[in-house]
Amino acid sequence: MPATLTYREAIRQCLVEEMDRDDNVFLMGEDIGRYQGTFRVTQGLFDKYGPRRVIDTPIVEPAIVGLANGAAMAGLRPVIEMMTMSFSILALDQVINHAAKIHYMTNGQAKCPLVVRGPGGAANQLSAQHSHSVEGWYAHVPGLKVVAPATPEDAYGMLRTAIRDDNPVIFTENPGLYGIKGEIPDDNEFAVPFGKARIAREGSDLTLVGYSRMTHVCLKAAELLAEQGISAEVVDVRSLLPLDTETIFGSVAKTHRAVVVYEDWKSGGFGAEIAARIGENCFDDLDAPVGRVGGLNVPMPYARVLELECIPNEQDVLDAVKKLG
Amino acid sequence: MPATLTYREAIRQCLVEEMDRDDNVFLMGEDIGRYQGTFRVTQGLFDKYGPRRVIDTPIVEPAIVGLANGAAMAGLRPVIEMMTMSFSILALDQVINHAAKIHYMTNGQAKCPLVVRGPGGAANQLSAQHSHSVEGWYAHVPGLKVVAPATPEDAYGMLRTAIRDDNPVIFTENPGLYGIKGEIPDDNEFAVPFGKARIAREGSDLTLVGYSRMTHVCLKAAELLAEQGISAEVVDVRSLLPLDTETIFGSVAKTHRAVVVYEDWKSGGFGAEIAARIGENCFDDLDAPVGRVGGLNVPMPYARVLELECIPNEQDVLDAVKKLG
Amino acid sequence: MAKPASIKPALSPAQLEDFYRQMVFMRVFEEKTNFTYRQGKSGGYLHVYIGMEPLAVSWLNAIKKGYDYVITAYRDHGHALVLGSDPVAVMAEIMGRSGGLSRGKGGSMHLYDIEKEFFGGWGIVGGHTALGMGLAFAAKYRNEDRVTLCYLGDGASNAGVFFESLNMCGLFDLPIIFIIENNEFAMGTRLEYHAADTELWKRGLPFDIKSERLDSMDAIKTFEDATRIVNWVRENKKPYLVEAMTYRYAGHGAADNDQSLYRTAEEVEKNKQRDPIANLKAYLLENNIMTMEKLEAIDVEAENEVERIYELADASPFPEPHEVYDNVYTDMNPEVGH
Amino acid sequence: MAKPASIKPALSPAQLEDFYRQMVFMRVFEEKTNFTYRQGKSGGYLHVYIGMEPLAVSWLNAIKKGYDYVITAYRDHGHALVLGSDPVAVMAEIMGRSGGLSRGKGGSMHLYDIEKEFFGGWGIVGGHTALGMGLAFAAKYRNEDRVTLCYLGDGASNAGVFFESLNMCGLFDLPIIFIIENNEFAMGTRLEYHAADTELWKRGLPFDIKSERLDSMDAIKTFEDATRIVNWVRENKKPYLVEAMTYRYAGHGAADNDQSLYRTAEEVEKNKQRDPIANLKAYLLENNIMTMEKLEAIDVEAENEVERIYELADASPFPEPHEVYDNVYTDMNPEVGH
Ligand SMILES: Cc1ncc(C[n+]2csc(CCOP(=O)(O)OP(=O)(O)O)c2C)c(N)n1
Ligand SMILES: Cc1ncc(C[n+]2csc(CCOP(=O)(O)OP(=O)(O)O)c2C)c(N)n1
Ligand SMILES: [Mg+2]
Ligand SMILES: [Mg+2]
Repeated sequence: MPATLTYREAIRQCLVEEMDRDDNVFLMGEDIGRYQGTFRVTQGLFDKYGPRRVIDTPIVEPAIVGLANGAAMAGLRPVIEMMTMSFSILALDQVINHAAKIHYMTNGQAKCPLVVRGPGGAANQLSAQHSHSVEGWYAHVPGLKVVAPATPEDAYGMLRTAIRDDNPVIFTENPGLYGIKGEIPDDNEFAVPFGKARIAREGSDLTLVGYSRMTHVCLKAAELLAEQGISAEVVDVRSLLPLDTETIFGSVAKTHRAVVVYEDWKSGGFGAEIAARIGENCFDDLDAPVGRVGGLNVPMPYARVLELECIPNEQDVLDAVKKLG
Repeated sequence: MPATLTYREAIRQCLVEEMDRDDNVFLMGEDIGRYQGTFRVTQGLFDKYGPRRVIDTPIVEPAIVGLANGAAMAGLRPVIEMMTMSFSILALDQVINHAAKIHYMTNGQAKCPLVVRGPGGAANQLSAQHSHSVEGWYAHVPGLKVVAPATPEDAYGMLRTAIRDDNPVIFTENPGLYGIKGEIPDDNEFAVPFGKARIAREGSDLTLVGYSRMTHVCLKAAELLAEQGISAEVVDVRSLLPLDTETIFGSVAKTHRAVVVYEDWKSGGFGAEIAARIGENCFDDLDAPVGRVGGLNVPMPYARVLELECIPNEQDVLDAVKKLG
Repeated sequence: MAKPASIKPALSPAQLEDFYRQMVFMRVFEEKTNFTYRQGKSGGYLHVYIGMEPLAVSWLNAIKKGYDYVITAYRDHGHALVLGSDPVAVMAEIMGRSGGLSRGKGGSMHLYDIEKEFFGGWGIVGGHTALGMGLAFAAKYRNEDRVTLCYLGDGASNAGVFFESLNMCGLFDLPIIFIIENNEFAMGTRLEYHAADTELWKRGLPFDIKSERLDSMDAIKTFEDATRIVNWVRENKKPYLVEAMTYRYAGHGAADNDQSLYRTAEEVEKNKQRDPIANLKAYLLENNIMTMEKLEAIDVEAENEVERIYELADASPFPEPHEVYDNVYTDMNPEVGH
Repeated sequence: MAKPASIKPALSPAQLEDFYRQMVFMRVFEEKTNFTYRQGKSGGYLHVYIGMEPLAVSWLNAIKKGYDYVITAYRDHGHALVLGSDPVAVMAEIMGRSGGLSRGKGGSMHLYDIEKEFFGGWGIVGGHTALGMGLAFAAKYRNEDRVTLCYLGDGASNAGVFFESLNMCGLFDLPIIFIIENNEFAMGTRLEYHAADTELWKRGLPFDIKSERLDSMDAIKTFEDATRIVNWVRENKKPYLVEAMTYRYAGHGAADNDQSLYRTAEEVEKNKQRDPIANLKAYLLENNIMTMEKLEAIDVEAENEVERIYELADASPFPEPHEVYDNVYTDMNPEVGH
């Protein structure tokens, strides 16, 4: 029977099932064990698996990912929790300049089946140093796969794909998603393939393209648009690298209008890549320029009133839609 | 009298003039002093200024940039050499999560007048870990300024602007540019402002948009196009953040066609942002989709024959132009 | 033979009273910040220094305030208060108000008062230690005799950039004191689960840096140690590493509400016997330096003062939305809009 | 009383001859790689181990080859050769040919022979030390008694990630030996300009890691040390830190052609007296283990062998352009095209 779980629980359930299935899978990160994880994703797992497989570390992101890279080359399947993805910036050299290149530089002799997961984006007043969206940087790097599920079902099914993948996978969550609920199939082989976008809502007048928490913002915007008699289709990208341009382009071919929505700083975020590809490939289909909604181009301020200015919401999407004319 | 200098010498001359002008300016980096710099940019400066102002460091990019951040907050004007920009990835946390946010988090109480300069992009068979173009990541970060001059004159004039700027500036050079020659005005106050693109060649049929070494690839392509009777305008972006969209859009308004050229991995590179903005703002002007030419989406291979496949050249630009129809 | 003043400074009764006042004020102030958090009047991450007060009061009264440089991580309220920041501006910053030190841009973790040479207030564990090195570098570069105090946590003392900085500070002879606040925890991870050797003072050993472990629950002794070390560094223009033994009474931050995951109530109770404020109070009474009456008057005064501060801070308006763009750059605006 | 074999292994005459052969072969081979560079037949960065041969020969003959894990930085030709990689494939890789270990994708700095448990070959100074830790972690996780050897330079021993790794290796009791190859230079920067304390063995002190400094120019002694330490680590399942005193006779890399910027010719000459090959040769002669004739025959054999290898490598075709996309992923292609 399918169960209704939160996004957090869905991730945990997949971790449990994959750890039960394969002893090579282990978890490592800061405060994930005895402390149960800052966002409680790994709650109970230290008790269940002990310190061999659920490993608390010092606060040393570069060495944590480095260790995982080495362990992965030697055949293990590390799943690393970044307390927040902002801290993964310290480990970028290990992710980009090591993990992503191991298979290539060895010409296939070695593999790096690594998963780096954790919350990306703003939570609640965590200020400038703790609120980064970094998925766009990772999605720029050949050799990595990058996913950003929006629902418990996708989190559950894509984490399985990630753990079984022989390549390094960046798995971005979002603090605002952990509590949302959804149905999970009762199937411990259920896996959502990478590189397939999801039509989260069908529509005919315009396409909203989002991922992670912004998918929900798009869905809310679509509801509001429906009240105005505008039928918006929402494409949940889910997988940034590989990117399912077929589904995106297909939707735009139908609707002739697109707005790309992402929480990351607008300028230079991965939404730019998506918009550029739509512009390039759907030139004749488009009745209006490809709109973009991104986070404000400022470091994240602390005061809630300022923070809320920065994070895109459904009104910002409506404004962008209006601008298309 | 204007002098003819190499790109390398132009940078060095500006460093000398600014160090002579302001004792707060100092240089720091790996092998920049006694060893004269890996690419010899700082040749002679250790002898001239001594170890107080030309400082050899251990190989610790995070601490080097961190030191510079602190020194900058305390009123000095550090100019940091990254032996290659690939190594700046180790220091990204210090650049992005510290330097770029100091002014904001203090609400203007502190400044961070820092310059990080060095060669970005591929040199000659340096392989996967040493050939990164990282300017796109930096140009994504509010609080930074990011420039990528293509000529000795611009290198000379923009470095001056960078050193005198009260904000952190990323100054990307390119190994392939150091040897090119050009005229430098005889004026130790000559400064090229940020946020102004340069029309490197006028044309009427299409706009090629490039920066750094790719400007020269665009210019070569423009010559070949001229032979085919196509008049290409070449916009040398020079400054990625701030970005002079006015000049770019103005050119596209005139030519109705654009191809953006950059050496960085194509997918998710800063060229995507430029293309997205052209698409959004020049929708009615465009007679064809905005083309893009970027580096191949693979880690940089060692063998020269493979490496050359990866780096965009004038033929790749011609192919992209042809594809516009 | 009497020890020279530079080695064992006598704290006058007035100074002792002042130390007591500063510590009590700090504690009451920080309890109030926790209150604001519970009320939803502040948010994000908020970390108090409760139990660790001598590290701010004793050390920062041993330096030349407003001349020597000070930098720390996110557990930074105490430093701002002792260095003389307007406490209303500190509280307002924590509450995200326009009257805050950074008009609400920084919050609890990012307090700065650059005029007072207080350089924050940083959220990336370990990252600011390199900045501290940079401050010390600037002082040396300009041939000033400023000393830099750089605080960091036991957890932060594992960070690579800290070791890189120790090496550079040793190599360049930078006048800096690194104070590792060993409060026994990095969030929910005990010392012995994050450090291969729990004697953290040893981290100076590979770099030829004078290093020692100090008890830091006794405000008077800490002041003496601090004075000695600050003087040494000012004179010798070299780095120094201190492992300051202390304890964190509160949770890691205001949001850490299940401390039973990493320590027992008994452990906390046991450590409360070392409470630096109770300690100093007992000393002042035993040595007839202050009366209970006077001490209690100070406690009450602190309560009233903090209440007044809180109210003034709470009356400060939120920043205006358009301010979000201010001070991204010194001289230009970022790209505007979503 | 005779020392037990595990402490002082006797090297048989045959083994000694073999050591000599391996060191000479390595040197001639690497001189040839420098030749390929000068000829424009290889490019990029190319770093030889000339003068440092015992670090590869003695240590790698002290481990269980093909079982124990080995990882190093970019100065990696010697390791591949001793671990048994096909020397033609090594040479071909350095020359960017399809017959190379990685079909020309890696080059001199990035040699790998994973079947032989040789894990490279890395270009980011210090970065691979964490990978080495991960290899040791995997061995421990699977309860194997493999030992990991992780080499790094004196310059790399300043890198933050190395200290982070030392701490974790100590904390988790990982069976790894870090060998700091102290060849006195990090590129053009002398030891004393990059390390606050030039006794690099001390870097293990903060982490309760057994640490020692060893002369590493004597192949026999190095083999004894290596055997002792490898055995200790295999038995005790704990990390070990070695500072191996050596010297770099060649430039930093093939492109480093102005060594006068950082050392004198006299210094190099002086250090050549310590040449490990000459050393071993003298020992073999003095002790009548081998004749000059035999030794010279080995030298000639090495020259011929390397020539043959070079020619075979040079006959290997360049990779096909389309191969550029191969092995970015295990299971899919990257986005294709410019
Ligand atoms: C690089 C980085 N990783 C993780 C965190 C999350 N984090 C914040 S504080 C903290 C614990 C730090 O402990 P310690 O250094 O002992 O300081 P204390 O809180 O005890 O003062 C952690 C893990 C962070 N802020 N930065
Ligand atoms: C992070 C990083 N910074 C800088 C470099 C450039 N670089 C390559 S080798 C080297 C010197 C390393 O010296 P050492 O660790 O002593 O090794 P050795 O070359 O002596 O074997 C430098 C600075 C690099 N590869 N990686
Ligand atoms: Mg602590
Ligand atoms: Mg060296």
